[in-house]
Amino acid sequence: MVNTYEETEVAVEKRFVPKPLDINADIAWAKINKDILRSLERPRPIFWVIFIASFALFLVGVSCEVYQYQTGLGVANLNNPQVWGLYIATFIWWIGMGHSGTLLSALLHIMHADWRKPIYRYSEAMTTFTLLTAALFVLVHLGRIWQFYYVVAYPNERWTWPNFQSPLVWDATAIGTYLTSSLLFLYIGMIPDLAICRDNAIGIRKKLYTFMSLGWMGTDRQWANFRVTYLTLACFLMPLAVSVHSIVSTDFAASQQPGYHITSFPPYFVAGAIYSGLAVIITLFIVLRYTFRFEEYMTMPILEKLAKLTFAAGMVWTYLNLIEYATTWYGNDMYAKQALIYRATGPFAPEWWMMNFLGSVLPFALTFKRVRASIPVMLFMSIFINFGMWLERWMIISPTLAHGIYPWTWDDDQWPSFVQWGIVAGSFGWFNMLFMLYCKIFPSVSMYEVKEMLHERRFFKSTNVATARDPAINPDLAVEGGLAS
Amino acid sequence: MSKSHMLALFSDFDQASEAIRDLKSSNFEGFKLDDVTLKSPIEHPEIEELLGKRPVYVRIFTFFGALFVPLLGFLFVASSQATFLLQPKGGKPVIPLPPNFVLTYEFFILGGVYMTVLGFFISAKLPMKRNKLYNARVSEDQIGILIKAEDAIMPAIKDLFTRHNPLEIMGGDN
Amino acid sequence: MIHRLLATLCFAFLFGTAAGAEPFVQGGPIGSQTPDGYNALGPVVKQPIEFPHYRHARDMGINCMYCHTGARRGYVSVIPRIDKCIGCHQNIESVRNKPRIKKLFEYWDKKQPIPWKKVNDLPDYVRFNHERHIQRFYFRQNRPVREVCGYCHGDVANMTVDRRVKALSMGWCISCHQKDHKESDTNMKTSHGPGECWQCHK
Amino acid sequence: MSITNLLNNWSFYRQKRPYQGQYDLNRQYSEYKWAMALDLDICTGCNACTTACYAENNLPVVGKKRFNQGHVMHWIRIERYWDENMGEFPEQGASFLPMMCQQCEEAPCETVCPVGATSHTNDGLNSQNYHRCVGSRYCSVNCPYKVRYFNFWNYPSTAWPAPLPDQLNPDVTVRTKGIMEKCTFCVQRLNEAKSRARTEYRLVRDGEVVPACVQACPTSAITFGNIVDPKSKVAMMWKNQQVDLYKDMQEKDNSVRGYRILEDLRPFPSVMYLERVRDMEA
Repeated sequence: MVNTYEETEVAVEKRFVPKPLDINADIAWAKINKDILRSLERPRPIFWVIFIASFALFLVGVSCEVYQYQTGLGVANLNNPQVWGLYIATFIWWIGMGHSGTLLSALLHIMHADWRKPIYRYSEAMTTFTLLTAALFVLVHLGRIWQFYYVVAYPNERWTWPNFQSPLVWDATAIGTYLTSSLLFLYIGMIPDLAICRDNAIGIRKKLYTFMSLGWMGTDRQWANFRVTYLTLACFLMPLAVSVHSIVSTDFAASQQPGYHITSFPPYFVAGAIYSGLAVIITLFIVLRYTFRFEEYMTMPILEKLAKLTFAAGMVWTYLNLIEYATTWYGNDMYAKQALIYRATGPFAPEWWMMNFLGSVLPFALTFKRVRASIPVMLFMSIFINFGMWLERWMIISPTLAHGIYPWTWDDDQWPSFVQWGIVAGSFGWFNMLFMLYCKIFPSVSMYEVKEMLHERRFFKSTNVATARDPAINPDLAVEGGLAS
Repeated sequence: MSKSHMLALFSDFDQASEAIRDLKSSNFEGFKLDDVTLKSPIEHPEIEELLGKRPVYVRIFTFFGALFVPLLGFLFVASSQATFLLQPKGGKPVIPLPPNFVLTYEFFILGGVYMTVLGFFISAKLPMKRNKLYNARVSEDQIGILIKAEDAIMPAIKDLFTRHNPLEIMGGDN
Repeated sequence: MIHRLLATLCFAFLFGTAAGAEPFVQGGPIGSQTPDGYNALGPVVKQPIEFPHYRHARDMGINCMYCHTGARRGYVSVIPRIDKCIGCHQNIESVRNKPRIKKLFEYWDKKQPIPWKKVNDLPDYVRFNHERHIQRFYFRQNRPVREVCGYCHGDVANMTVDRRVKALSMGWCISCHQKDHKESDTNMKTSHGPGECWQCHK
Repeated sequence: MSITNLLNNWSFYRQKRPYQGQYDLNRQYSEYKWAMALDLDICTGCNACTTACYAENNLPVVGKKRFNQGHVMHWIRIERYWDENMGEFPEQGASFLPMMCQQCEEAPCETVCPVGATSHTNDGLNSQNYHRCVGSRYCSVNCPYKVRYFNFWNYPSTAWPAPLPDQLNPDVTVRTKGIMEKCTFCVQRLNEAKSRARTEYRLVRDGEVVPACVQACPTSAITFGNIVDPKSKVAMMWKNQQVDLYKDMQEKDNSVRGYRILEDLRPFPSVMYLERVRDMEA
């Protein structure tokens, strides 16, 4: 009979793929502090490689933007029907990525899924920085960037207001709400950890952490308030995240352009957002795990759960994608049907089919345990999925604009110029730079929640493990136990 | 009668809760349960069984924020649409309801989140000055019990703590 | 304490913005001026000849539109040509030797226009239609000309060199356009100014 | 106070416009509704309207390279279509369609502008306010005719070398880079005519004011006027062709040629086209 924890582990390890070790329940709390605070000091050298490369990319983007600012949007090789191009496509992509951080953090917090605890902090930071990056694209694509404040609603001496009927203004409101709310969510969740940093830091960092931790002392009153606040914020952020990408989708769904004017866009966008966001969480998971030596915290079972979640989101996205095609195909809207055929057979066909392959077929590889267990494969998978999702956004924007209602304005031979590509590349640099800086300055793994997780698991083990591991109740264990004995 | 503070550090939560239970049953004079504060590296909701429920006012802020901010937001949007001269737009009234409801929804979230955070700061009294009886070990792996009591009974409490094998006792000397 | 103040401020800001969604309007009492030549009223403009408006409009009681002839029939009110000045001043011997008049005749003798500078200058994308305002308030409502012109140009009759006294900002224009005005002195019907972009913006 | 204003005029602000019969002299809402009728049978595709528009509205000439890039700025363009199965070149059967902003009554571009740079005037024009525009280009995306043109380059610095700025029309702004522009029905002329008429206590007479394209058309293919006035030429043409401003997919006799482009999208355009008559047996 197998009914102790250790023996079960032995049994499982004999299987086809060795079961990876989860967070060790006996890890000392002081060691957690030490490990994670170490990440603020001396990461692996690759950190500097990534940081400098990102900064260089960022400079490329800045110089392209300066050139475009000086010369006009013509240098981006946008033209009259093709007015949006890569800027808006990449904008949706970045803003979509942010949603998974909120999902992982807020939804799983509400549902008491404790495996989120080691990875939610950096996902939230990812959300914040992707939103910042996305907001940049809104500015970059404006013809008169220097007048962007016209979109902001404030009493002014011109007696003018933004047009609240415009989906772009809903966008601005939604993104503003989302950015500030997720920043607050990130910050509030970070306060206990900032207190830890404060207790251990010296010099200017001590001042920063002392200021930011607001005098947190971990008293029971503070913790009680903290719990309620954090849960309430999570409850607000879930519907917010859904609403933000729905509103972004109304930029398209509320317009008359065939190929944009599709009722199923809001859920489709949300699903795509969560999908690409989960993929990028996997990418960052792998990068952080190596760069900051988080192997003990970002363990393989968590990666596996992430991979499963990604697969699920990918299937939801695939379904909604197919539904979009089906309704367009069977609908009576001649223009939309033409636009769909154009996308599949026109000059954008290679990108379009690649998007469908990377987004819908490739994730089936995630059903294999061997794929999920391999870090290099997962890294490439996540990057390819994200590339597919970026193509999806581009395929929404460009072919549709090239093939509008009015045949005289059809325009096939638009290809983004180096300025567009440079700014898109610069956005990666900007995001990576901010994200890496964040991980260097603030604890990217939540120390107190990992402790909580261990505390709960220890508690669980001491009380319930006997029944949970009882082969009479859990048939899987019975089989494996039989193999072992 | 002057009061002073004392902080006792314990290596784990069970020890600390035993000490509090002891403290509770020993009925010192001039000492209230409200004056006991537990300082811990993680949250221990089960402490409420011993110390009693401590009031949390955050939800009141959330409620009012989520109720009034969207109302004001709707009024804000509608009244500014009405003051923005007479700008009829493509077959829509000057104040169209669906977009305004979208914006009201965003104001609802905004109000809820902001007022919750504000409520948290007010209710948890943040930002606050750390008092001297704070030990950095509390943020690491130890549990601290901070009590405020009259000087007369301080030695007795110290004795009580000593019985529970504390790692360290700070304050309470004067 | 500070927390309560913060909460009050938040509420006050939100409510204040919602309730008083009316923007501020610039403008101030006539004649105030700061040492750097700028104030709420606009810059002091140095003209080639310090034209004494008070002499003509107040002391002589000349109608504004006697010189600014364009005001009643077109967009631009027109700064008068030099022959308009000379037309009167060649017959006024009493002031012939005043320094400003001498300057005027110097320009006349050289056959040069006087390089007046614009005081009430609007941006290039705005066209203010003087005709509509004069027709309505002066000819139909029969208001005094100093009131009609002075609403925007201030009390020019008490100035020497003209100065901008009102903000001439869009909000200031609209604040008046949204008020109801009588259509004429006999008709009790009221209406407000147009609110379309293309009325003023070209 | 804006809230009192809001509450007092609530039903007014909730009124959807345009409503049926808004442009009707009896309703006293608006005295003008500018509209056009364009007879494709008369149009020869000579491009005089385009040229006149360039001169009147300070449109920059962009040159061949930028034209190919799609950065051309013609507010009115002559679209050329070839008939299918009509033989080789000379007999190929070209037909022309001058296309300008259709001044839709329910313009799709207006609702989506984030800053309210484009909105409707009481005369039924779709106004575009250049200096309010921030250049989000959403209006162009939503315009089914794609008649909105974006300033991709800083044309004022290149399109008019030294002596040419003197020939610019002072009544029309020279647009800078990064803003959207479109046909205005030569609103500067309309405003001046309206102001003149108002001073004389009358309405603008039919034919008193026309946009530059109408003025330049050598064959008089374009008719312009105020359709609130039932006696105006354009109103009579609309009536004869059985085109109603507020209807889409109207039932018509077989003999009429009038139609509006993309009527089924319900933007209610103000430009009526008259179909070209072809002798198919020849």
